[in-house]
Amino acid sequence: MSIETWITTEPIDTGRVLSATGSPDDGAILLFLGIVRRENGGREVTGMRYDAYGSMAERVLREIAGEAANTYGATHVAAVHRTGDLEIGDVSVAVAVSTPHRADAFTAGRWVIDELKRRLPVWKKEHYVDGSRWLDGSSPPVPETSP
Amino acid sequence: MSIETWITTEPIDTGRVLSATGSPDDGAILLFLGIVRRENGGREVTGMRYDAYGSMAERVLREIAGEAANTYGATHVAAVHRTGDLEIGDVSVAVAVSTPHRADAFTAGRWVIDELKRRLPVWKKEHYVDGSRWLDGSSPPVPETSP
Amino acid sequence: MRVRVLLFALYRDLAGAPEIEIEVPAGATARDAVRIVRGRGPAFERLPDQPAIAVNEVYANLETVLSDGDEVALIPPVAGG
Amino acid sequence: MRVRVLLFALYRDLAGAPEIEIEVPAGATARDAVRIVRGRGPAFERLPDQPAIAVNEVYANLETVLSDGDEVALIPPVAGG
Repeated sequence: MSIETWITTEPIDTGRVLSATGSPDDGAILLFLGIVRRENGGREVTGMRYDAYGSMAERVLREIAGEAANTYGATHVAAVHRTGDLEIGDVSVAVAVSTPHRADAFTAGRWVIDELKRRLPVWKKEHYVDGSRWLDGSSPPVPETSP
Repeated sequence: MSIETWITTEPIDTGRVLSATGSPDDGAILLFLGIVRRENGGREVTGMRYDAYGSMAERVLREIAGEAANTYGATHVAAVHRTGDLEIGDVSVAVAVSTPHRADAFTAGRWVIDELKRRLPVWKKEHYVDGSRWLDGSSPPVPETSP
Repeated sequence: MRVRVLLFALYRDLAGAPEIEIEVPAGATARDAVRIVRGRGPAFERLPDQPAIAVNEVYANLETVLSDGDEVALIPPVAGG
Repeated sequence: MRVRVLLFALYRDLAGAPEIEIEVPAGATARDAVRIVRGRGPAFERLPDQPAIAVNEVYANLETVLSDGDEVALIPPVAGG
């Protein structure tokens, strides 16, 4: 099992993400790329700024990848999130998983993306021709009782 | 919308499959690679032969890709299946889809793989140290009444 | 009229041939073509009598009426991916 | 004892500062820290009084008891991906 995760302000090297996966026991590799779209909720988007609590985001991303490996039997999990100023068409997030069985690759990949949206301390500000705003997000999973 | 599909005896160029997708309206790209595994049902696999009814497989693959685009709003669909003699770790099938919304990329990609298993006229013969056999498959979807 | 019958994978191994041309009467169905192919000797008789088929690269059922020059493929259970 | 409070995204814009060091009494909780930060002037008062928080890079609840040198982050609703 291998886990490779990082947070970066540089363009995401999707080849590196993909090549972090795959072994003779794997029957499937899945790569997911999240991309900055030109349009959101009917408004034309001109760009996007991603902010992160960098050190915590690195830690949470590593946790999510490790949980995916354990829960779905993923042999390799690679996940990277970009921060800073992105343009339309830029890759903001990339997730690659490899698994022995094919259905698991879809389940594991989807789970990583969903968890990352749920708990990665990252925020995005959308820019429009006439202004910008922080996008609504999800309340992070704060524990009920003190640790 | 664009559709790009092919059947080939050459190693699959995953970069080409991936780069067939993506436009300013897309929020997600998903790439799935099926790989020849070292083990199946507890037996060690030494190699795999894929046979196809080539001209029909080209046609069916194109149909599946078109249906995925129409049904799931995929902007781009690329799908390729390799035939001939493959080794462990070789990519046998690659599917890439891009969609405006992220959940659709997973649904569309999964659907293409499932349909391709259900109706692409392709067969595989697994080789072991002590023999080989054609793998069990699915009955293809023959229409109930004559066309 | 003549039709070309294609065999793949397991069916090709069973029959020992990748394809065979046969003569069928006017109005013959795919089922008739399969029967004629299976009558071509012991190897061909090992083919199933009700296989899935495609006519001219499209899945069809055994009652499909054939035309001269049609390509009929006997399709073993498929296993792509 | 001293704790460092980090602000991100919308909260940073509201308060006009990326972080602030505050003095808290022994036994203080994260909730106390938030109260002290919000007492630092009108800009800080625009922060929510019950934000999600992380203590030393781990999500925690507001009753978490702080130690000297802790890093407390006020976490707006997250929107990665």
